[in-house]
Amino acid sequence: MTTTLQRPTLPPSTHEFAEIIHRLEAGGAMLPDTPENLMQIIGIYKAYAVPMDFYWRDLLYIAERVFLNPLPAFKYFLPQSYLDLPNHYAGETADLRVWRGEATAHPELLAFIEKGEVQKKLPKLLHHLWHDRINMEFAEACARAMFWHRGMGGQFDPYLDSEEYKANADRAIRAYFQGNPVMLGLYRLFPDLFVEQVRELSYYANLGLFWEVMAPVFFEMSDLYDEGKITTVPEAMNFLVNGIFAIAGRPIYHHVYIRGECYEIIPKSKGFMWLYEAALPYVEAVFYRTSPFRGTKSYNAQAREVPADQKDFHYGILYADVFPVGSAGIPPTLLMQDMLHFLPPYLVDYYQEHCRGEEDMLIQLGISFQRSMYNVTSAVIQALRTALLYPLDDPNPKHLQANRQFFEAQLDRFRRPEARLRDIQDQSYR
Amino acid sequence: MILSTLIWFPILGAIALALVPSRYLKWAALILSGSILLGSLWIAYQFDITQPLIQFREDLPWLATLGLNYQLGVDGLSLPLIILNTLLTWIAIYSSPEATERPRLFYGLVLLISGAVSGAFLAQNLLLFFLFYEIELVPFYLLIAIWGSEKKSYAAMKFLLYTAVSGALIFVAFVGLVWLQGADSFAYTALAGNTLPLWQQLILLAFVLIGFGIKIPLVPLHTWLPDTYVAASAPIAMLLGGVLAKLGTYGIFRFGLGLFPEAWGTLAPGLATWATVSVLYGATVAIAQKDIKRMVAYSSVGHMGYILLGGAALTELSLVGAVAQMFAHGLILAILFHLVGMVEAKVGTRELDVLNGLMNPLRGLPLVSALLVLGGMASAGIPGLVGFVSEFLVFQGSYAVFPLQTLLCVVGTGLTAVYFVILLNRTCFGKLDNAIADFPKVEWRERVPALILSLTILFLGLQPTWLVRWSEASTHAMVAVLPPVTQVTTLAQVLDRE
Amino acid sequence: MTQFLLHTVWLIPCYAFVGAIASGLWSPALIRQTGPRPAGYLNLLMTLLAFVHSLSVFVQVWQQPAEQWSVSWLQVAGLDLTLSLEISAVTVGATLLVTGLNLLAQTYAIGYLEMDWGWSRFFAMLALFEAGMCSLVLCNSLFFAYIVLEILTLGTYLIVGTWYNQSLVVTGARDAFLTKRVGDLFLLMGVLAIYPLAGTWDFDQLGQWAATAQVNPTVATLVGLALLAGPMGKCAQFPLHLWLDEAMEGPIPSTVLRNSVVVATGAWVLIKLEPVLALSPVVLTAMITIGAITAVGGTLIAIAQIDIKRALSYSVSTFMGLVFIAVGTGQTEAALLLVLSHAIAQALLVMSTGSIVLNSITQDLTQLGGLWRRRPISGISYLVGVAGLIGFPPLGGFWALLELADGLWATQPALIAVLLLVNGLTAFSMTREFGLIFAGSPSQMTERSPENFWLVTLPMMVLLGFTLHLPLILQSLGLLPHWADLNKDMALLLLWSSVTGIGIGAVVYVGHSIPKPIQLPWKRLQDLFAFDLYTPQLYRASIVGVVDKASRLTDWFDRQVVDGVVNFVGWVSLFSGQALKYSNSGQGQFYILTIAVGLTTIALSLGWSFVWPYLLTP
Amino acid sequence: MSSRIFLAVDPLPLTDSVKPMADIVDIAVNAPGFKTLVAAVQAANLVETLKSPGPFTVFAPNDDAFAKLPPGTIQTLVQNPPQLARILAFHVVPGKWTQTDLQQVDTLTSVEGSPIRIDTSDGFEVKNATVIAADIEADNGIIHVLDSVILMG
Repeated sequence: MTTTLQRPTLPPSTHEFAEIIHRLEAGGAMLPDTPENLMQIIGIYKAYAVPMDFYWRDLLYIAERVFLNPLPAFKYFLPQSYLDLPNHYAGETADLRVWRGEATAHPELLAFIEKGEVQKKLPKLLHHLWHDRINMEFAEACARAMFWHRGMGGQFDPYLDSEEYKANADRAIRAYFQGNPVMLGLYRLFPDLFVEQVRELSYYANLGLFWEVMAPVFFEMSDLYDEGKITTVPEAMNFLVNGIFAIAGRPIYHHVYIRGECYEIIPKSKGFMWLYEAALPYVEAVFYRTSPFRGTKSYNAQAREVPADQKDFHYGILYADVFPVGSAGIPPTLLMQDMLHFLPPYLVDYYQEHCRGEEDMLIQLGISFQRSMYNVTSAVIQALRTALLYPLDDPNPKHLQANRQFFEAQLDRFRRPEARLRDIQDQSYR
Repeated sequence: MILSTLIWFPILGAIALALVPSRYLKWAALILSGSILLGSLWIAYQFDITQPLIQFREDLPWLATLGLNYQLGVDGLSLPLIILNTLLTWIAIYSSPEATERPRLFYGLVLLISGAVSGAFLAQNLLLFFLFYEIELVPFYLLIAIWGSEKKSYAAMKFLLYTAVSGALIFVAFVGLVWLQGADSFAYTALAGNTLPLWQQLILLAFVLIGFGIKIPLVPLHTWLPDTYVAASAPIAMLLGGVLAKLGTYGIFRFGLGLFPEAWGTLAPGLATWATVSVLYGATVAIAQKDIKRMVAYSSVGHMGYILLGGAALTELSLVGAVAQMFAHGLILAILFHLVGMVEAKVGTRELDVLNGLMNPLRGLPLVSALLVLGGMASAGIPGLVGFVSEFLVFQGSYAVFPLQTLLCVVGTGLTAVYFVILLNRTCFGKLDNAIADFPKVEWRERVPALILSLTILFLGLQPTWLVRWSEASTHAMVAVLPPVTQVTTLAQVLDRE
Repeated sequence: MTQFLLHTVWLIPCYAFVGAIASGLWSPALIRQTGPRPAGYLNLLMTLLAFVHSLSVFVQVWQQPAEQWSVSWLQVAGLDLTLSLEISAVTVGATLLVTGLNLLAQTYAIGYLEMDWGWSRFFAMLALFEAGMCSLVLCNSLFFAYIVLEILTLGTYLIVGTWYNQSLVVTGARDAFLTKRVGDLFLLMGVLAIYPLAGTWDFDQLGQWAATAQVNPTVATLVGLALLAGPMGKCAQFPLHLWLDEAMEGPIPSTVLRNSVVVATGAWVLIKLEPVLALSPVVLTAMITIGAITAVGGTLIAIAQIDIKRALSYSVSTFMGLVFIAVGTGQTEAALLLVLSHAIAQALLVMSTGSIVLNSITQDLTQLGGLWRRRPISGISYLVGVAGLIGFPPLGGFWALLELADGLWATQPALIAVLLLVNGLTAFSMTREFGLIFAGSPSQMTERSPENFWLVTLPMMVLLGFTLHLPLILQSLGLLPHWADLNKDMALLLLWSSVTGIGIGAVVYVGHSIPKPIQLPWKRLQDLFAFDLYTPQLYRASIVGVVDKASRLTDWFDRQVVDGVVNFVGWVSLFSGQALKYSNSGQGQFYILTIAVGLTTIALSLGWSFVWPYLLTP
Repeated sequence: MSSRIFLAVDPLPLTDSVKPMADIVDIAVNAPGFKTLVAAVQAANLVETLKSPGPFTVFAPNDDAFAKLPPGTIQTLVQNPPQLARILAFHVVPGKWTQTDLQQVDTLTSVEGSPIRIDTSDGFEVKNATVIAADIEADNGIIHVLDSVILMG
C-alpha cells in the first residue's frame, strides 16, 4: 500500500518529535524500523495473543453466562463449551479468515490450562489455588478501565444510559432472578444497583468481542514472521492497519443466555461497530489512561498526585514505568506474568543475553510489550489517517498539511515526561 | 592441651597454606578455620557452666626470669568471645571474594590474627596477653593497607599508631603493677590476689582504661575507627569490628575490673557517664553520616558504650548483659558489614544519596535488603533478636545502680533506631533508578554467611538462655568477690537529693 | 478434645506466625513461574483455624475463673523472665475479636489487592500483626507486652511500606515507625523502673502491689508518665498523633486492621496498667487532659479533611482519647466496651469507604458524590458503621458511651460535656463524609461506579450483620445494664447529641441548599485543621530539628576537633621532621659547634643537682 | 475542476422535461460505476428509505471509491447489515443541498448523526473525499459522487 513517496513537498516539521513525524509520513511507525525491534514486537504479539485467547473467551463467558451471579467463585473456570467457542476470524467457519489456525482455543493455551507451570495434570481448582493460571484479573481491570472512563467517543457509552438499554437490562435481570424473591426484592428496592452491574458486564462483552479479533490478527502476524513474510516494522504495522479496516464493521453486542434463552441487552441491530465502539475506546482507556499505580503514585487527596480530570489520566502502557514490575502495587505485572509462559523460543534466548537474563525476564518482556503497543498505536494512527484524512502520497499539499497536523496532534500527547516514546527510539532501553 | 591447639593450629596452618596449590587454597583455609571453629564449640560443650573459675588450665614455664610463663585458661568471660572469634574468622574467609589478589598472604594473615586473638583471650599471664595483643597488630595493618579500599594507607597508618599507643599504655600498666607488687611473675592469679593502695590502683587503672579505651573504642579516642572500618574490605571490617573491639572490652573487664576492684568501684560513676556519652555521641554522629559503612562504624562506637555501662554498674545482671552484648554486637556488626560490603560490591557505591530502592525483587537485591532490615533492627534493639536481649539485661542490671545514665542509654537505642531507619529508607525503600540498576547477580555462595549470621541472631533472640548461660557463673563470682559499688540507690534517692 | 483445645490456647498466635513464615516462600524474588496468591489463601486458612480455636476455647472459658499458664523464657542472675498467659473470658474474647476481624480483613484483602503482586510480604505482615495482637492480649506480663508492642512497631514500618516504590509511603512508614518507637522507648523506661519497685511484671500481681504500695509520689508520677507514653504513641494521642495520618498511605485492608484493633492494643495495655497509673493523681489528670484534647482536636481536624481515609483516621484518635478518659477516671469496664464497639464500627467504616475508593480511584471527597442509588450496600454499611460508632441506640457505641457517661455522671460533669461535644462533632463529621460521598449528583469520577465483586462486598456485609447483632450478643453475655437502673436522662442527652450532630450534618451536606465546599469565615482556622494543626512543621521545629542539628554539630565536632587534634599531631611530627632537615648546612664547623653546645647542656642537666648548691653559696 | 459529466441516465438524452424523473435508487442502479453502492444499499435493505420522498442529499461513492478500501472491509460490512446501514446512513443528509447551497455552510449532520465537514474553498470536498460529479438531480433529492468512502470521526 505504501508507495515510495516522491520528493517531500512539505518543509520539515518543527515539532519536538519531527523525525518520528517524517517517519510516519513515509508510512513508517513510531517505533524505529530495526530487525531487533521487529523480532521483539512479533514475539510479544504471539506471547500476548495466547493469554488474550483466554481473556476474550472468559470475558464473554462472564458477560453471557455468569451474568449477575452474586457469588461468582468459579467465573475463571472456563467451561469446555467456551474453550471450543469458534473464533469468528480464524478457522474454516470464520466470517473473515484472518488466521489460518483453527477457531477453537490455541493449543499452547490448552496445554497450559491442563498442566500449568507445575507440569502436572491437576484438577483446575488446585492450579487456581497455586496461582498457576492465567491472571484473568488483568482482563477485568481493562474492562473496568474502559467502563470507568467517559467521553471516549462512540455511541456505546451514551447508549448505556438510554431508557431502551434499561428496559432490556430489566427484562434480563427479572429473567435471571426468576424464583429468587430475595434478589427480586432487592432489585425492586435498589434497581440501579443491578443495572450498574449489567452496564459493567456490557463492557465485559465489548472488550471480549474486541479481543476476539486481535488474537487471530496477532497469531497471523507471528505465523507470517515465522514464514519470513513480515520483514520490517512498517509491514507489521500495515498488516494491523489492514486488519483494523477489515474488521471495522464487526458488530458489538451483549447477549445474555439465561436458562437457554437469549436476551439481547445490546442487540446487533443497534449498529455498534468494532472500530468506533470497541477499538478506539480501548486504545484511549487502556493504552493512554487507566489509573495511577498504587505502587508508585499516592492517592492521598492532599498530595494531588491523582489528576482531577479523567482526560488528564496518563497511566496506560504508553506512559507506564515498567521497571518496578514484579514489586507490589504494579498492575501490569499480572499481564507480564501471563506472557512469560508463552514467550517464543527466539525471544527467550534474546532475553537470556541481556540484563540479568532469566531473573528479570519479566521486566525485559514488559519493555518489549511497551514497544509492541507503540507499534499498535502507530497502526491505529495510520488507520485513522487513512479513514479520515488523505493518503500519504496525496498530490495536494493542503491535504499533506492536514495529515501532518493530525500526526502532530497525536504526538502532542507524548510530550509529557512520563511518555516512553523517547525511550523506545533506541535499543538500550531494556 | 586443647587450648593451645586453638592458638597454634591456625598460626601453623597460616604457614602451611604457603604449600597448598592455589586452586585448593580457599578450601584449605576454610577447612582449617572450620576445624578451629569446631574445636571451640567442642570446648564449649566440655565447659562446665557451674564452675566460675578458670578451666582447661595449662601451665608451662617459658622465660621464668622475665616472669613470662605459658599459662592459658578459659572461663565464662572469655569463652563466648573465643567462639565469636573462630566463627567470624570462618565467615571472613568464606565471604572473601574469589578475586582477592595474593590469596596466600591474605588467608595466612587472617589465620594468624585468629590464632593471636584466641591467644590473647586465653592468656592467664599478663605478659603473654600483651604478646598476643601485639602480634595481631601488624597483620591487621597489612590487611588494611593492601586489600583496603580508598584512603587505605592513611587509615592503616592511623590504626597502627593508635593501637601501638594503646599497647604501650597497657604494657606500662602491667609492668607498673608487677613492679609495685614486687611479684616475681606476670601470672594473673597471683597478681589478682593481693591489693595495692588505692591511689596506685587508680593510676594503673587509668592506664588500663585509656589503653583499652583506644581499642574498644570509647569516645574521644575513637577517630581511627570510622576511617579504618571504611577503608578495610568487608571481611576485614568484620574481623576488626567483631573480634578486635572485643579485645578492648575483654581487657577492661579482665585487667581493669579484675585487677583493680576498689579503683574500679570508685571510678564507676565516672565510667557510667563516659559510657553514656559514648552511646549518645556514637548514635548522634551516625545520624549525620552520608556513607552507610561509616554509619555502621559509628553504630559500633555507640554499642560499645552499653558494655562499659554494664561493667560500671557492677551488678551480676549488668555484667551478664555486658558479656552477652559483646557476643551480640559481634554478630550484628558482622552481618551489617557483610551486607554493606555486598551492597558496595553489587551497586558500586555506598553513598546514601545515590542508593535507592534495592528491595526491587527482580533487579534490586531483595534478600540483601531483607537481611539489612533484620540486621538494622537487631542493632536498634527490636525484641525477638539478640540485640534486645543483651541491651535489656544491661539496662535492667544497671538501672538499679545508675538510673539516669541507663535512661539516657535507652534514649541512645532510640537514636540508633533513627539512623537505621534513615539507612533502610534510602537503600531498601524508594524506587530503583534503572540507570544504575544493572548490578551483577547475587550468587547463593555470597548469601550463605549472611544467612548463617541472621539465623544465629534470630535463634539467640528467641532462645537467649544459650547466650547467657556460659558467663553466668564467672560473672557471679566476679561480683561476689568485689565490694559493692558505692551504690547510688534508686531513682527516689537521686530525686530526693536534687 | 475441647479440654485439649483449652490447654493449647497458646497455639492461637502460632497459627498466624506459621502463616507469616510460610508466606515468605512466595516472595517474587524466590518464585518466578507461578504467582504469590497462595500466600493469601494460606494465611486465610490459618486465620480460620485460629478463629475456630479461639471460639471453641471462648465457649469453655465463659463464666469460668481466669487460668494461668506460664513458661519460663530466661532465668539469669536473679532475673526471672517467665511468659505467663492469662486465659480468661476477656482475653480469649479479645483473641476472638482479633482473629474474627483478621478473617474478614484478609478476605477483603484477597479481593481488594487482586491487581497487586506483593502478596507474600503484605500477608506475612498481616499475619505478624495477628500473631502479635493475639499474644499481647493473652499474655499477662508487661515485659512481654512491651516486646509485642515493639515488634508491632516494626510491623507498622513494614506494612505501611508495602508499596515502597512510592515516595509518600517511604516517609509515612519512617514517621510511623519513629513516632511509635519514641512511645515505646518511654514504655521501656517505665518497664525498667517498675521492676525494682514492684518486683514483678505480671499485670495481676502489679495490681495487687499497686493496691498496697507506698511509693515516693514523684517516682510514681515519673513511672506512670513513662508507662503512659507507650499507649499514647500506639493510640495516636496528641502530640504523637501524626503517624496515623501518614500511615494511611498503606493498603486499605491493613488500615481496616490498624484503625480497629492495632491502635486498640495501646488501649489494652493502658487498661491493664490502670492500677499502676492510678497510683499518682498527676498521671490520671494528664491522661484525662490528653484524652480530652485529642478527642476534641481529632474531630475538628476530621471535619476539615478532604481525604476520605484521613477524615476517618482522626475519628480513631478521637475514640482512643475517650478510652484514655475512661481509664483516667478508673472505668476499665467501660473502656473495654468502648474498645470493642469502636473496633467493629471502625472496621466497617474503613471497609465501606475502601470499597468506594477501589473503583472511584480518587479519595478526594470534593470529587465524589451521588453514589447512593448505585452503591446502596456500601452506603448502608457506612450508615450502620456510623450508628455503631457514635451513641446511637440500640447499637454497640451507644451502650459503651452510656456506661462511660454513667461513671462520669456523679464525679466529673465537665467530662460529660466533652463526651457529648465529641459525640456530636463525630456524628457531624461522619454525616458530612456520608453526604459528600453518597448524596448530591454524580461527578466525573463517580458516574460509573458498580458495587464491587463478592470478595470485597461479602466481608463488609458480614461485618454489617455483626455490628447490628452486637447489642444482642452483649445482652446474651449480660454486659448491658437492665432497663431499671438505666440512667435515663444520660441516655437522652447522648441521643440528643447524636441526633443534632447527624441533623446539622445532613442539612449542610446531604441537602443541596448550602453551596459546597464550606468556607469557614476564619480561613486560617480552617487551614489550621486542614493541615492537622501543622504537626509536621511542629515536629520539624522541635524534636526532629533538634536531633538533626545535634547530629550535624557532633559530626562536625568529631571530624574537625577530635580528628583534627590527631591529624594536627601527625602534621606537627611531619613538620618538625621537615624543619630539622634544614639544620645540616654542610659546614664542618657548624656540626662541631652543635655537638659542643649539646654536650654542655646535657652535662649541666645531669650534673645540675651537684652543681646547684655551689652556685647558691655566695 | 468540477467538470459536469452528464450521467447516461437512459439512452434518450432527456433534459428535465415533464417525463417523471427517476428517484435516487433508480439513478444509481442505471448509472455505471455504482454496482458496489447498489449492492450495499440492497444488502442493508435501505432501498425503501431511499425511495421515500425525502428529500435527501446523497454523497454516493463510486465503485473505485469502494475498491480503495483495504481488502475485507466490504466483506465484513456486507455480513453485518446494521453496521453497513450505519455507514451508508452517514453518506445521506436530510434536505436537498445543491453545490451552491453547500457553499454557505461548512458542516452538515448526516442521518447517522455524526457531522460531515464540507470544504468548498478550492474545489468541492466532503470530509476527506472530493466530489467528482455534483448536482445530479433526482425527484426525491440530489446526488453528489465522491471519489472515496467517508467514515465517521
